[in-house]
Amino acid sequence: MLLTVRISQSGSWTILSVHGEIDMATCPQLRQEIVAQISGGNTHLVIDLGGVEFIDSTGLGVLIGGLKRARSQGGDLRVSRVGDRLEKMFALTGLGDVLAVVDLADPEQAQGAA
Amino acid sequence: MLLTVRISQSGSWTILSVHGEIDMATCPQLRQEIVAQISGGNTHLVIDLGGVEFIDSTGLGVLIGGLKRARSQGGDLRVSRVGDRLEKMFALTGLGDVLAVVDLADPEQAQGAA
Amino acid sequence: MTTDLKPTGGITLAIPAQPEYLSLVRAVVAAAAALDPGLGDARIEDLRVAVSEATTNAIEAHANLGSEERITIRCDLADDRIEVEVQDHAATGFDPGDLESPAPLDTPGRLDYEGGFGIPLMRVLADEMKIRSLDHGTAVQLVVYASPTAKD
Amino acid sequence: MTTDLKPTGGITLAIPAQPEYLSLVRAVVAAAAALDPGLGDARIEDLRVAVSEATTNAIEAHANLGSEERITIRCDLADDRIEVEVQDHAATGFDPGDLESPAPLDTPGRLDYEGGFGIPLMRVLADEMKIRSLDHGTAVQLVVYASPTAKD
Ligand SMILES: Nc1ncnc2c1ncn2[C@@H]1O[C@H](COP(=O)(O)OP(=O)(O)O)[C@@H](O)[C@H]1O
Ligand SMILES: Nc1ncnc2c1ncn2[C@@H]1O[C@H](COP(=O)(O)OP(=O)(O)O)[C@@H](O)[C@H]1O
Repeated sequence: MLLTVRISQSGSWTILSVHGEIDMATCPQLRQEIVAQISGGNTHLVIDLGGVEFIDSTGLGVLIGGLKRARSQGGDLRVSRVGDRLEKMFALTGLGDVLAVVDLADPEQAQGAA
Repeated sequence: MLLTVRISQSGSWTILSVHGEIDMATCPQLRQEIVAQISGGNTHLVIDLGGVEFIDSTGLGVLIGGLKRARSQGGDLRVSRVGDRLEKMFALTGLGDVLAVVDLADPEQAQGAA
Repeated sequence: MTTDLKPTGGITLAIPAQPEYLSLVRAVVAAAAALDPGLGDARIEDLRVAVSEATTNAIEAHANLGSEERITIRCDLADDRIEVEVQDHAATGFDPGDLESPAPLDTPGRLDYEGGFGIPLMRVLADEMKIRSLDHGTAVQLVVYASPTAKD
Repeated sequence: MTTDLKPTGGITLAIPAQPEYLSLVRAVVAAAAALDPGLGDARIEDLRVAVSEATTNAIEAHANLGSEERITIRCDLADDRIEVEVQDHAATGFDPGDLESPAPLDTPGRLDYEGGFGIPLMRVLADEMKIRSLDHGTAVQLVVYASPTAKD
């Protein structure tokens, strides 16, 4: 039940493609990866959620934390390939209002809020 | 968690295509369907197990019962599209020695024991 | 200590208070809910998330107290609903009454704080949600109805 | 009545003695086994079948006696193995000693009888299998080791 996080690059954006369920058991792993990228100077992040069928409030907290950290370094954190369930979670928590959903091929171009 | 059983015909053979898990909860349904077919004169049956990922001893018992009933009426009961797990169960119980595995397109031609 | 399994018609699951078991709890809830043909996939998902939130809070409370006891999750299936109760054994002094009016999730500046989503989410995802203080901890009851209700 | 959940490190599941719950038991075993990274898919399947067999027998025994009590399934995860115990509350007077030498499955004429596969299957699918008579019923213990053993 581990999360896998694959790192790739799209222009100046670093893409973290996540596979698995993001909950209290797995979120430390995602948080560490986000922190490591930002600390390493990759402040423009896209979290690719195409492989994530489950996220709970702990996971949402990691996205919020990453967003704040990225912005504090002059960067941003965006999400991509958000499924119906995750969209519902974003909508219910208001996270969708602050987190831009982008196309993996062009993270610069926000498609609107999640 | 219901079983679905679809009935079709291949020459003189009646094919029962089963979907689901065959255990104590679902096997009465399969047993009834087999009995109904044989009672209705369809004594040559193929149980298509392509949609079955789980069978336990209760399910195996239903196949044995069906086999005996079909043979007692001058017919036969064969199986088709047996996956690895089911093959293991047939092998461990010896059921594979008495139950012929056939191609759905040509149930007459036994491919050898399960 | 009320970890006894009462001989009711329901399912009871007891797990160590560790995050690794959350996925198992969700699997059990999904499997239990699947026994109720009136519950659609979307509602099962709602319940799965709500139970996961309640169990996460219970695990946190156990960790804060260093409690080695287990957390129990009880699922009761009725014709028209599924009821899940998560009971922990962490007497933290948590008073659910203090949470009666949580800040709405869309309050400006709300997202400055990374936590605090759990209980509000349970409230919107479940048709009914009750938190009770027990002598030995907290019980969170979550109910989802099979037929469509006011809560879509 | 020993349906108490002892505060051990394991998972305990209690279910009504009804066939509808078998799929849930299998889901729990699979989810518990998945927590043990050393257990491959094939061994998890072996365990799932073995536990399903033991639970089926327990449900049958309860039905024969009209017992309304629940069946408990305990899963203990250790580094090198997973151990599952199915306990029923049907004191049928069943003596597992009588089964010490079951007819091998390939005995001629064996298939004339549709039943009796459960215990032999548990024996071959699990690495260890023990049946104990309790005051109130029967306990079946099934162990599967994480690393490949003599039993492939
Ligand atoms: N089972 C519990 N036992 C003790 N305290 C709890 C429990 N559930 C919730 N709480 C308290 O309520 C607070 C709010 O919970 P929640 O809305 O889930 O957000 P979060 O867990 O992120 O803080 C928690 O921080 C905790 O102090
Ligand atoms: N938990 C149990 N309680 C009482 N009797 C049992 C139990 N498990 C097995 N038995 C007895 O052992 C017999 C053999 O079991 P098994 O090999 O599983 O085959 P089957 O259940 O098909 O008869 C059963 O018929 C039953 O009489």
